[in-house]
Amino acid sequence: EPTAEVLHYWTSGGEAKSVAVLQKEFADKGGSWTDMPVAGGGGDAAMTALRARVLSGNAPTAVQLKGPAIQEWYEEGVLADISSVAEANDWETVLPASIAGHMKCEGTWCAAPVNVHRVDWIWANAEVLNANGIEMPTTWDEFNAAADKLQEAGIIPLAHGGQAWQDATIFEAVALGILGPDGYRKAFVELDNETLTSDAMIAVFDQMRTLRGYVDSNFSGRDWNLATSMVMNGEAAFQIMGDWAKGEFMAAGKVPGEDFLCASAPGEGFLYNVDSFAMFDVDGDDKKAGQELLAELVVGQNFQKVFNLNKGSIPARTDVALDEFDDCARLSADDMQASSDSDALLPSYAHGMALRGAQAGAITDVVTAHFNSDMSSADAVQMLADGIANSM
Amino acid sequence: MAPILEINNLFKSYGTVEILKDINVAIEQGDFLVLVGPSGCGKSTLLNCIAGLEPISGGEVRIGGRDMTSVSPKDRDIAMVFQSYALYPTMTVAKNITFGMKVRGVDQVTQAEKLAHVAQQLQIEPLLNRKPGHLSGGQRQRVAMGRALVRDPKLFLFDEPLSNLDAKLRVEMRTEIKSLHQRLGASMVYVTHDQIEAMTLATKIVVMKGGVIQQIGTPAEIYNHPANLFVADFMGSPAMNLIPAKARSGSAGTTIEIARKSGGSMVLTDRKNLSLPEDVIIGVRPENIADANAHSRPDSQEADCVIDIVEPAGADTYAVMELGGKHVTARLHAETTAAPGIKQRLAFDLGKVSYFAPDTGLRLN
Amino acid sequence: MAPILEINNLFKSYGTVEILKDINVAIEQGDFLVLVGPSGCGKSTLLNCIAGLEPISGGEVRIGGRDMTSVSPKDRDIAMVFQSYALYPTMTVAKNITFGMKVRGVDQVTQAEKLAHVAQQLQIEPLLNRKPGHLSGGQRQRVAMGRALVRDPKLFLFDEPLSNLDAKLRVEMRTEIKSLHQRLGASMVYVTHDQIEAMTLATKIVVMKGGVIQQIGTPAEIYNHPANLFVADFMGSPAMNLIPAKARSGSAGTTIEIARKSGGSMVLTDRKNLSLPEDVIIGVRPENIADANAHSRPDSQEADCVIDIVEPAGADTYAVMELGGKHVTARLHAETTAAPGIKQRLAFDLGKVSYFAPDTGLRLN
Amino acid sequence: MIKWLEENTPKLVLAPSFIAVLIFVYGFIAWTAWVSLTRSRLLPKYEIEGFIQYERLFASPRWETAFGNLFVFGTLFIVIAMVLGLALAILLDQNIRTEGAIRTIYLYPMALSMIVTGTAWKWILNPGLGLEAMVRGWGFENFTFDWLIDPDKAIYTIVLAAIWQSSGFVMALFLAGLRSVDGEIIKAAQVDGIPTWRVYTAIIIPAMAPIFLSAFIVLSHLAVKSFDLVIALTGGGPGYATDLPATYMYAMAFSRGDIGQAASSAMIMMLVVFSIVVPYLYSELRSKDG
Amino acid sequence: MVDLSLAQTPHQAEGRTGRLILRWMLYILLLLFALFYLLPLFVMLTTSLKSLEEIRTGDLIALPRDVTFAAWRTAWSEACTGIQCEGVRPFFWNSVLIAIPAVVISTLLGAMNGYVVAQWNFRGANLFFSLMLFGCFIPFQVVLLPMARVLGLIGMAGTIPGLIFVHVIYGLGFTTLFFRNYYVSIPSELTKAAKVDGAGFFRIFWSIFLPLSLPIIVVTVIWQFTQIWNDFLFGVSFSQAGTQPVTVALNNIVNSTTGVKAYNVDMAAAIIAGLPTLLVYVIAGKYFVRGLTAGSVKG
Ligand SMILES: Nc1ncnc2c1ncn2[C@@H]1O[C@H](COP(=O)(O)OP(=O)(O)OP(=O)(O)O)[C@@H](O)[C@H]1O
Ligand SMILES: Nc1ncnc2c1ncn2[C@@H]1O[C@H](COP(=O)(O)OP(=O)(O)OP(=O)(O)O)[C@@H](O)[C@H]1O
Ligand SMILES: [Mg+2]
Ligand SMILES: [Mg+2]
Repeated sequence: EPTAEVLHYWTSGGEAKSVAVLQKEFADKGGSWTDMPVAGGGGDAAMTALRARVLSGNAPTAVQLKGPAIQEWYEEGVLADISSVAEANDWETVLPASIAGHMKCEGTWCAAPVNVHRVDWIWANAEVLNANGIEMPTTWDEFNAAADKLQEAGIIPLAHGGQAWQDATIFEAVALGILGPDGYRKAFVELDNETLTSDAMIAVFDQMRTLRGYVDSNFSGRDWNLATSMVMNGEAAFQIMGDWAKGEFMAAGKVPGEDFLCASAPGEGFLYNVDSFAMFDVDGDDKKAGQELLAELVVGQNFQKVFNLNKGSIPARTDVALDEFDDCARLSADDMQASSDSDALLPSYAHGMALRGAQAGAITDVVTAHFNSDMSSADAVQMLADGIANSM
Repeated sequence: MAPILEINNLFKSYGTVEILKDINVAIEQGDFLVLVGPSGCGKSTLLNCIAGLEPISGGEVRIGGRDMTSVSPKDRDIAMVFQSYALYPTMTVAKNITFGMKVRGVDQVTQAEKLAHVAQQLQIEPLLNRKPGHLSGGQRQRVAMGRALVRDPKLFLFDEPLSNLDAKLRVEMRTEIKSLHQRLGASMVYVTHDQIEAMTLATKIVVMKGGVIQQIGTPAEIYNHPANLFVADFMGSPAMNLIPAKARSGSAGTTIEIARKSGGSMVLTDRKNLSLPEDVIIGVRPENIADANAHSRPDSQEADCVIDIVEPAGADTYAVMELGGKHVTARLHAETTAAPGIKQRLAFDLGKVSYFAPDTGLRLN
Repeated sequence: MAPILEINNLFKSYGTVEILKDINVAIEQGDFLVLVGPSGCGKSTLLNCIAGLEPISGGEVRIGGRDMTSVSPKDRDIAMVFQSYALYPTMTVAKNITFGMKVRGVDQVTQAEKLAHVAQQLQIEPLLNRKPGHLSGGQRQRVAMGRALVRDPKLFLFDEPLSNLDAKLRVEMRTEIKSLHQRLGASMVYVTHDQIEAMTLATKIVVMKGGVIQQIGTPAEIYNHPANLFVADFMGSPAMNLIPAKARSGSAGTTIEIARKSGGSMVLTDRKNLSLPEDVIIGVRPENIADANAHSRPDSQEADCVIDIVEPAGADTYAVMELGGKHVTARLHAETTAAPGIKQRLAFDLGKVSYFAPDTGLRLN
Repeated sequence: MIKWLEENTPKLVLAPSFIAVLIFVYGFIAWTAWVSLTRSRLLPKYEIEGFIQYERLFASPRWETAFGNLFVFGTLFIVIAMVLGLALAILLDQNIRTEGAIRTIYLYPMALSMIVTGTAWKWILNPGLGLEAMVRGWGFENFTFDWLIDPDKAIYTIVLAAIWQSSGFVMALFLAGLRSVDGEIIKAAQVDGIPTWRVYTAIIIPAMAPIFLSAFIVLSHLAVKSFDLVIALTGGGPGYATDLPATYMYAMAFSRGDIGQAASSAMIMMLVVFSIVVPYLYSELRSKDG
Repeated sequence: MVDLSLAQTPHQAEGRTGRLILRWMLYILLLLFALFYLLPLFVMLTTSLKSLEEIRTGDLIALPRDVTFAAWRTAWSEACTGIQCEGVRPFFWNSVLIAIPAVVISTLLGAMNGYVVAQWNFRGANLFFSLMLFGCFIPFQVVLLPMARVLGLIGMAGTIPGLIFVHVIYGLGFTTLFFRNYYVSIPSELTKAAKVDGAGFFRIFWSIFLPLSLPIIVVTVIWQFTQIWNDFLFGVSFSQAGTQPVTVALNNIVNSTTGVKAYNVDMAAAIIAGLPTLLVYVIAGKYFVRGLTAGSVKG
C-alpha cells in the first residue's frame, strides 16, 4: 500500500481544499496519506521542521519545496529520484522548459510541479479607475501619471503592506518592467554585478521611491490582504501582488473585470512562483510507491485543473483545458505561454524561485531598507552589490 | 492628666476562639506595668493589640488619651521588643538599630551617638556590622532591645526581652531598663515570666490567666496578698504552699488544723481575729517555713515535721514534706541539719499566711 | 565503658573568626552536662557541632565511643531542642512531634501513645492540631521540647529549652526533664542561663567564656570553688562579691583587711592556714553575709557596715554597701532592720570565701 | 556503600540535570561555535573555514541594527517590566478584595500566543486603525501615536508589547516573594514607625534579593530571545528597523539557509549575555555567602 | 495575615477619609492597568465575534455590528489546518499530553535542584547553579538541529516523549532558578531540625520543603506551563503528523501566506488555545498564600 507523509504549508481554507483533492485521488488509488501541514513565514516554519526531521533521520516522504531550495536539498544528498515517473508521463513536453528546469537535479527529476502563481500582477478597483478616467497602465510612467491623478482625487494610489516580502514583490515587478526580461535575469538569476550596479538599477530604485510616495502613511506591517481590502473598498486604486490576491476578491464576492481588474504589471515578462513537491529519500517500499504515485498524480491533468481552480493559480502543465478558469487565470496562462516562447518566463526572486535564500535575503534587506528610509538610489545600489557579495 | 494607656473592655478573638476577655487596664505616665501569666494566656496578644498589630474584636485602646483603635501602629508612637525578635534580616545590627531614626529624619550625628550608647549598654559593640543570621540567640535578643531603646516613644512594649540572656547580663539589663524608666519617666508594658524581674521592675503587675485578668496590684500586693489561689500559686518560686486545712475560731484566735501524712494532725494558731469558714486552704510561702532555731518572729508557730526530700540549692536548702495531702516546701538554711526521713522542728510564720476558699479560690483574709 | 560523649580538641571557626577553642569534654552514660556562659560564648555552636549540624574545624566528636566527625546528624542518635525552636511551619503540632518517629518507622500506635504522653507532660494537648504560626512563644518552645522528648536517643541536646516558659511551668518542666534523665538514664547536654536550672539539673557543669572552657565540675564545686574570677562572678545570682583586700598571715590565721568607703578598714580573720600573697581578691557570696543575729556559724566573723541601698525581694532583702571600693551585696532576711544610711551588724561566713589572684584571676585557696 | 550513597545524595540528585546541561547546553554551544567557523548553509557542515562568518556578520548593516536594537530594547524592557511588575505586586499585596481576578488579568497576556496577539497589537498601534484613529475620532485631531510606522520609534512598540506580555509574570514572581517575607518583621517595622513605602523599599525588597535575580534572568532571557513578538508585530519592519539578534539568527538559519551565519550571530548573542549576566550573578551569589 | 494597608493620617476622622481616598486611588490605579492589559484581548474578542465580511469592510477595532459565534465554532472544530478541517480540537490532546508531564517533571527536578543548591551547600553548588542559569540563555534556534540529531539517535524523533524530554531539559534552568532563589531565604534551622529528627535528604525535601513552596510552585507551574503550552519552535520541529501540539495547529490556521485570511477565526482560535493556560492561572493563583514560614523559627 503506497503511503506518503506530506509536509506542506497550504493551510488556509482554499488551500486546504485544494490539497484535499490530491489526498482524495491518492486515497482512490489505494494510497494512505498522512498530512503534516506547517504554515508560517512563507514556508520558513515548514523548512525549519524539515531540517529537524531530516537531521533526526525521519524525513517526510514528500515536501512542498520550490525553486533553488530543491537543488540545495539535493546537494545535501537527501532527495529521491523520480525520473521514472516523469519519463513515463512525459513531463518534459507538458511543462514549460524553465519550470521543468526547477524540477531537475543534475539531469534527474527530483520534484513535481503543482501550480504556477504569477507574481507580477497589478490589481485595480474598476469603479475607481472609471470614476477617474484611468486605464490600466502598461508602463511605469503611465502608472505614475495615473497615480498622481488619483492622489489629487484623494484616493490612495497604491495599496501596500509594509512587510519585507511585499516590498520585494513590488520591487521585482518594477525591476522586470524597467530592466526588461534579460536585465532581470542577469540581475536576479545570474547576479551579474554589472547589471546590479547599472543606471537602470538606479532607475528601479528611483521608481521604488516614487511608489513610496503613492502609499498611504499607515502601511507599515500591514498584511497583504488588508491592502487588498483597501482596493476592494475603493480606498485605494491599485495593488501589486501575486495572484493569490484574487482569492480575497473572489471570497468577498467580487467579479473580475467588473468589480476589479487584473493586469500584468507594467512591462514585458512573467514572474512565476511555482509550488512543487520534492521527494525525499525514505526507506520502505510502501513509501517509495507512495512517492511515485504522488508524483504521478500531482502532475496529472485532473489534479492540476482542480487544484488550481481552487487556489487561484494556473496549472504548471500547459495542456490543461482552461474553460472553467476565470479571465485573470486565462490571461495568466496565455501570458505564460507567450513569455515562455519569448524567453521571458522568469522566476520570482521575492518568492524564492530565482536565488538561494542567502542572496535573495540580502537583496530584500536592501530593498526594504531603501523603501522604508530616505536612502538614495545610488546608495541602495551600492548596498545591493555589497550585500550580495557578503552573502556568498 | 489622662492615663498614658487605657484599655477598656478589650476583647480579642482568633477565629472563634476568644483569647482576651474584657481586659481593663490603665497606666499613668511613668508607670511600669508588668504582665505575667502562664504560657499562652494572651500576654503577647495583648501587647500586639496595644501596638495595633492585631485588630481587636471589641473595646478600645487609648494612648495618651486618644482612641487608637483604628490608628496604624506606626502612628501610635510606641516602641516594641518582640518575643520572636523580628530583626530585619538583610540589615546589619547597626542598621537594624538606626533604621527607625533614619526614617524619622534624625540627623547622622545623633544617630551615631545613640547607636554607640545603646551598643555599649547592650554590650554588642563588636557585632554592629554583622547580619542577624550570624548572631547567637542572646545577641539577637539584645539587638531587638537596642532597636527599641534608641527610640523615644510614649510607650515601650517589651515582650520577654531578656529571656535568652545569661543571669549576669540579665541583671545588668534589668538595671538599664529600670534606669531608663526612671531617667525618661517613660511608660512601659513589660511581659516577663521571670518573677524577680517582675518584682523588681514593676510599679504595677497584672496577672492574667486564660485571657482574663486575675489581679492588678503593686508587686508587694501581688506577692503578699494574692487575690486568689491562681495568683498565689503562680507568683513566687518555689510556689506558695497551698494546704487544705480546717479552721476553727476560738478565744486565742483561729486554730488551723492540717492533716499529717502519718495520721493525726498539726495544729497552728493564728492569733489574728479572722472569720473563716471551716474548710479553708492556707497559703504559706516556703520562706515562711524555716528552721525553728533561725527565726523567732512574733507570729511564728513551731511544729515538728518529717522531711521527705532535701534539695540543696546553693544559698538555701529546700525541704519537702507532706502536709494536708500536699507536698509542702520549706526554705531552710544551706547548713540545715534536716535530712530525709528525720523529724525537724520548723517555724511557720502565721503573720504572712493567706487563706482561700477552696470552692471559689478567692482570698478570705 | 567508653564515655557516651567525648569531645577532643575541638575547634570551630566561622570564616576567620575562631568561635570554639580547644574544647575537651567527656561525659559518661547518664551524665547531665549543663553548659553555661555569657551570651555569644559559643554554647549553641558547641551543641551544633556535637549534633553534626556544623562542620568542625579541628578535633573530634565521639558518641558512644565512635568517631562521629563525619557521620551525618541523623545517624548520631541524638535528639535536640533548638534555641530558635525550628518548628516545621506547615505541620501541625502533633505532626511536628511525631515526625521524627514517623521517619524512623515507629508504628502508629506507639506514635499516638508517645504523643499523648508528651503532650500531657508539656500541657499542650489542646494545641495538637494547630500550626506553629498560631501558637504563643512558650507554646512553640514546648512543642520544640516535645519533638525531642518523644525520641529515645543516646544523647539529648537541649538549647535553652525553658527560656520562654513561666516560672511555674518551668519548674514542672525541669522536674520532667530530671525524671526523664533518671528514668531513662539518658545522657544530656543542656544549655541554660538559669542558674537554678543549672544547679538543680546538672551532674556536671561546664562554664565557657569566649569559646574557651573555664571550669568543669559538679554544681557544688562550681558554686563553692570557682576556679577563677570569671566563674566566681558568673555563677550565682546576685553575683559573688569580689572585694579587693590585703591578706596578712598571722598566728591566729590570716587577717583580711578591706577598705571602707568612709576611710579606715574592716578586718576579718580567716582561721584557716592559708598562704596568700598580699594583694588578693576575696570572693564572698551575698548569702554568706547575713544579719548578725540570725546566724551563728563557727567561721562567722561579725562587723558593722553602713548600708547604702536596701532592695526588698520577696523572700529576702538585699542590702548593698561599699567595701574595698566595690558594691557589696548582702542577703538579709525579709524582716531585717537594715535601712539606708544606717550602720548594721553583719556576719561574714569566712568558711565559705574564695581567694583569687588579682592579676591572673585564678583561685588561690 | 550505603553511607557513600547517603553522603552523595545531593550530588547524585544534581547529576542528571548536570549531565543534561553539559550535553544539551554546553555541548550544543560548542557545536554552535564549531559551526560558526564553517561555511554551513542549509545543513551543518564541519569543515572549519576560519572566521568568515564573523566577518560577514560584522559587515552586515542589518546585524548592526539588530545588535543596537538589542540594547535599546533589552534595557528598556528589563527595567520597565521589573519596575512595573514590582509595583503591581506591591499594589496587589494591599489586601485587594478582587486580587484573584486582577492577578489573572495581569497574567493572561502570557497565555495567548503572540502569533495572534501581535496582530491585535498591530491594529491597535496602527495610526490609521487603532489608538490614534480612535482618539482623533473623539475630537483630538492633533493626537499622534505613530511609533509603529516610524523606523526610529518602532522598536518602542516592541518594548510596549513585550512589557504587556511579560510584566504580569514578573508581578507573579514578586508576589510570591512578597508573600514569603516573615510577617513578624513587617510588624516590627510598623511599630518602628516606618512608613509603608519604606517598609517595602528597605525591608521587604532587600529580603527578596534572590527573587530579583529570578526576575532579571527571566526578563533578560526574554529580551535576548524575543522572537515571535517581533515577527508578529512588525516582522522586523519598517525595513529591518526592529530586527533583533534572535530574529536575525532565525532568518539566517531557517529562511535563508545560512546556518554558519546564524551560528556566528548566536555566539555573539551568548557572548553579550555572558558579559551582562556573569557579573550580576557573581555579585548575587557572593553576597549570599558573605 | 499582615495588613499593610496604606498610610493613615493622625486625626481619626481625617484618617478614615484619607485612607478611603487612598484606597480608591489604589483601586483606580489597578483598574487602569487592568484596562491596559485587557485592550488587546478586547480587540481579539470583538474581532472573533465579527463576520469576515464585517472585518473586510469595517473598522478593525470597533465593536461588532452583528455578534456571531460562527468563528468560534469554526476555530474549535472546523477550521482547516491542512487537509484536515477539524479546527484546533484534535491538537489539544497532544498539547495536554506534552505539557502536563513536562511541567510536572521539570518542576519537580527544578525543586530538587533548587533545594540542593540552596540548602545542602557543597563546593561547586554555586558553580552548578551558574552553569544551569546560563543555560537559560541558549537560543532555542541554535539547539534545534543538534537536538534533532540526538532525538533521532535515541529514537525519540517525532514522538511525544521526545517533546517532553526537550521541554524538560530546557525548562530545568528556570525551574532550578526559581526554586533555588526561593529556598535560600528559608531558615537553615529547619533543615537542621529535620536532620536531627532523623530525616534524610528526600524526606526533608518532601515533608518540609515542598509544603513550604506553594507560591513558588505556582509561579513555576505558570511559567513552565505557559512556555510549554505556547511553544511553537520545538513543537513544530520535533513533532510529526499526529503529535503536533495545538500551537502548530493555531499557526496553521493563522499563518497562511497566500490564502484568504479569516481574522475572526484566527482570534477565536488563539483565545481557545489560551484557555487552558488561563485555567492554570486561575486555579494555581489560589495558592499565592502568605506567610508559609510563619512561626517556624525565631530571630
Ligand atoms: N553563622 C555565623 N557566622 C558567624 N558568626 C556566628 C555565626 N553564628 C554564631 N556566630 C557567633 O558565634 C558566637 C557563638 O555563638 P553561639 O550561638 O554559639 O552563642 P551562644 O553561646 O549560644 O549564645 P546565646 O546564649 O546568646 O545563645 C557568637 O559570638 C556569634 O556571634
Ligand atoms: N494566630 C493565632 N491564631 C490562633 N490562636 C493564636 C494565634 N496566636 C496565638 N494564639 C493563641 O492565643 C493564645 C495567647 O497567645 P499569646 O501569644 O498571647 O500567649 P502569651 O501569653 O504570649 O504566651 P507565652 O508566654 O507562651 O508567649 C495562645 O493560646 C495561642 O495559642
Ligand atoms: Mg508571648
Ligand atoms: Mg545560643
